[in-house]
Amino acid sequence: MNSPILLQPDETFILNVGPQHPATHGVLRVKMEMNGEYIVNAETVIGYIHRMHEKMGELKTYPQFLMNLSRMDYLGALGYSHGHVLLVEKASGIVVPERAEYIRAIMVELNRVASHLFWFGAFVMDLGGFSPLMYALQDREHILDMLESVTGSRLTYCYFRFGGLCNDVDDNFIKAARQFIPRMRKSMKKYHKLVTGNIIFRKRLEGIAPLSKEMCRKYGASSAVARGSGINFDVRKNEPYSVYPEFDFDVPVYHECDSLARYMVRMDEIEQSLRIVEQGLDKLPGGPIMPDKKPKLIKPPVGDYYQAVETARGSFGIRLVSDGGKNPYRLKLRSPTYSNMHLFDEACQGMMIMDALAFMGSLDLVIPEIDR
Amino acid sequence: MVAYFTEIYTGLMSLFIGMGITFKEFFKPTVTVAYPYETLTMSSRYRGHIELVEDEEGNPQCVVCGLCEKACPSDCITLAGEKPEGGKKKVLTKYMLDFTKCSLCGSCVESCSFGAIDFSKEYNLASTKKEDFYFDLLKRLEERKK
Amino acid sequence: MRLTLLNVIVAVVLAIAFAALNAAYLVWAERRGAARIQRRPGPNINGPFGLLQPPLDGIKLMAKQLTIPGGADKIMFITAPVLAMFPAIMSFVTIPFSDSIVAKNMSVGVLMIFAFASMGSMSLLFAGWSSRNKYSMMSSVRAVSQAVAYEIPMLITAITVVMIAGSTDLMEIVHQQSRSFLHWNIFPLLGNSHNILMPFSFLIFFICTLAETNRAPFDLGEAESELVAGFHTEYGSMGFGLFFMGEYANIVIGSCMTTILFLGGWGCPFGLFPGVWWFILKLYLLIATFIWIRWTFPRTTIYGLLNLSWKILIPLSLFNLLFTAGLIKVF
Amino acid sequence: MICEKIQLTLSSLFPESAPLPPEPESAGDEKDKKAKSPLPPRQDGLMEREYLVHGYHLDAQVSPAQLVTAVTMLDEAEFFIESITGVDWIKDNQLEVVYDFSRYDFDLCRVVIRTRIDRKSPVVPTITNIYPGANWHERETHDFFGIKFAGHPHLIPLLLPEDADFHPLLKDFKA
Repeated sequence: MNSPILLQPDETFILNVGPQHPATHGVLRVKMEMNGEYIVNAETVIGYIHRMHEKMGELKTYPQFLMNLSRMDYLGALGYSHGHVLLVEKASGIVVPERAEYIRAIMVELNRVASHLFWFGAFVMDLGGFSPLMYALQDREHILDMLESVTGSRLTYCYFRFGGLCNDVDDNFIKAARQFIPRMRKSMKKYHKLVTGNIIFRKRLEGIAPLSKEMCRKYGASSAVARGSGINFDVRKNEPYSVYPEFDFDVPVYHECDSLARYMVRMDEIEQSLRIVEQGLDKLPGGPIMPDKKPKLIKPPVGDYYQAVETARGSFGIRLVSDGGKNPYRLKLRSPTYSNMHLFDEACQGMMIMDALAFMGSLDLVIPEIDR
Repeated sequence: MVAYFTEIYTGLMSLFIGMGITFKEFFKPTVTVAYPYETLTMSSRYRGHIELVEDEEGNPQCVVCGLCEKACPSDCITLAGEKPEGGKKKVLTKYMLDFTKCSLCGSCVESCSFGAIDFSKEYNLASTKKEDFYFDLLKRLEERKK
Repeated sequence: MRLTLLNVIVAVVLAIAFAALNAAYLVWAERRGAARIQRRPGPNINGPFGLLQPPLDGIKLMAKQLTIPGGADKIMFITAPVLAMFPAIMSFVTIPFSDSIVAKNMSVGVLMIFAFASMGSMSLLFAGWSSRNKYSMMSSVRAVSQAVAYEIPMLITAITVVMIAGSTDLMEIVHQQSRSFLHWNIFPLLGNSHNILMPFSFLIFFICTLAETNRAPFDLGEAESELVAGFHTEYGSMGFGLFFMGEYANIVIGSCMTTILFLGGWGCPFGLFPGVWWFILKLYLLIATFIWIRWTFPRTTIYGLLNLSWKILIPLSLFNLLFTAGLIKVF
Repeated sequence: MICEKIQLTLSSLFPESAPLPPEPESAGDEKDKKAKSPLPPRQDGLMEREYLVHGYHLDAQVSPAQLVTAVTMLDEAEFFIESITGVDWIKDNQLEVVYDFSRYDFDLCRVVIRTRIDRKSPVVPTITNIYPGANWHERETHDFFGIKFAGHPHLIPLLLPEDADFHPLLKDFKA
């Protein structure tokens, strides 16, 4: 497939993949210069769902911006909120009760499983298999039910507060989560049998779209894109935050650099997230979920703050430039898929279109998160 | 040559395993809910649009402090009140919720220290008209009383 | 049976009715089956078990406007859906459902059906080329290379069966297998050949049928996640409807052929209740497998598909052909 | 380890000045005073930051001319690019471009490179030839702040519409 083909520049044509195309999962557009089935050049055009969250961050007060973060990435919303609250707490010196941090970690990990499950289904659907999506959604639905029972919403949560949480978890949630973990593990076995082992699936991914370590570094790739290329990088381990140092979990790393490696990383991550949830439920301390002392008005001191967290899609960074006022002076959201997607233009050159779209699926794109 | 046949064999087997799984799934009961013929009850923390809470006498508990209005990130809430003659407390005269802009973040409910607003459990909100989503919560409260 | 004009008309009308009814209700079956596999109910609102869904869909499609994209080749664009349906219906004419139920048995039945089957890819080529859409064009190019690649192993396997039966007459092929179900061509030990490789032949033929009918996992022509809808992207209304019906009619033809060539046609195991229902039963079991496969597997790639054909199916079927020829010579 | 090393390398960019003392952290009571008398714009130089407070280790402000050298140093030390963004310091009449770098290994070191330019003619050299991944980040910064990246291969609006001639994150932007 990757055989060198004679490229005749005068015989190419432009194929417009998107903004409405089944494989682009939203409004992403890729202008592909094609030679037959082969891609000669690709230019990704983004910004179709750009909402200028950063300006909103400047115009709103700190608490008012809380709910915007979950609108960035609608599949793994809690991870982004986590970064935001951690940053503001760090900047303004709010101490979070331990229980709140544990609950946050549990929620974020459950949300990560939900996000990966959706990605798994959508990815297999990109490859033409429809049923795994439905199975994945069934499992995801359990997570959403649990999250809804705690946070009140199913997708765009507004759950974390500066200093803690808005709701405590109840016994029902803990019971449901404990029941969920073995069920999910059983489902994972099913997925591995149905999809991972499948020869058609493997043939489509093995050796496709190799990304070198160097390329990942030059583009700032993170999450499974980096870890599938043999880079042991997970913000939860490299730059421990919240209560993650308390948990015993592994970072799956694959060295094959291909689409299958990226797939395997995410599938293994589901298991690791389940482990974190399990330990979190075991260790969950009692106590309050909001600190006793909390400033009435959040006004971080003058300065420049940065916080990175590992969301379902990779290393999410958030930078706050504060002038001491009640609005941020500047709020920069570094979205992980923005960097991961950027790889696509260079990496897909010389690929066939169906491999390129499978590769695009393996990047785990959420377009609103790229465009912000 | 051996590798060639092993690959064919393992490949075929993997296909049969996959078909076995879907075969088993075929006989399992369905998991979906046939909305709108059946509906689920919303969880107790479900966040619908906000609704005024009444006290024992059926009057809104709101004291017209305007904190919810300030807390709202999207300026959905407009409220007004006036002091009746001889009364001590302000009485709510108008409470409008522009649900077209609301993102159900719950800032208003949290900001209220009097427990005067709460989330409704309503989710069947569909309309072809934008005007249907400008809620007059005071009117809704009175309708509920009847 | 004497060939009269009336006979032909009745046969064609019946064939069209059979094809259309099958197409309509196979869509229903496919949707219900897929839904069951995915643990959904599927279409269940219109009529009992949603059985009114296909006619209502048909009415909807017919009520729609047939649009022709600007700059499209009009003649080809209109011919293509007709071409998709026509060979399938023509093939029904010569398929023997039982001893007596056959419109016109021909001594070259196998050849005729394969000749019509290869016309199917013409319609895809026409549709893709005339639509003036890059996705459609890529899809039609894929469809043709796929058809070329899969007709070879399919024909070789069919020739193996023809060699065993010693005839290209479909009736004759079934009669050869009719003694007991151990004489079916799929089972090696009794029968004419004693060929232990016949189950593999059956598998090869089945895979080729999947590929020939553009069914998942070989639905590269359609490839909805890559080429939007492939060759019928630009078709709406009954143009799309005909492609849809053509696809299912082709599935029926393919399953009929598999039944006749390998599963003993209307032959029944142990002489139980002989009759046309055995043919129907085998036919629909095969179609169910088609549906089952579609909702289980992801799609192959175009090179994976060609590799499978040229590197695995063609060598194996050629080997089987030679092996069978040797066996026939020996016994 | 790597932090000290890269600090040493980066400090070679500022031969004349000793490393700046860390900025005095503003305590609560000082805050009001500060708001009234704004600090003068920060001078170029290398600063060590308290990681637990700020979330990064090294903070180097370089002149636009030194930018490519500084980024090359980081590239050679195998840093990956995290993001590029801008800050509009309208009071100082300056725009700041902020480059975030981090590492893949466990030798944690986050480096921030900043450069300040005049608001009237905001031009900085591109780093796309060192980090191809900077392409989109620079385009985005150009969208939002109107900062021109000299030598950028394809500096057209990325997130904003193709014909956008406004820069929404400038403080004097009115929608």
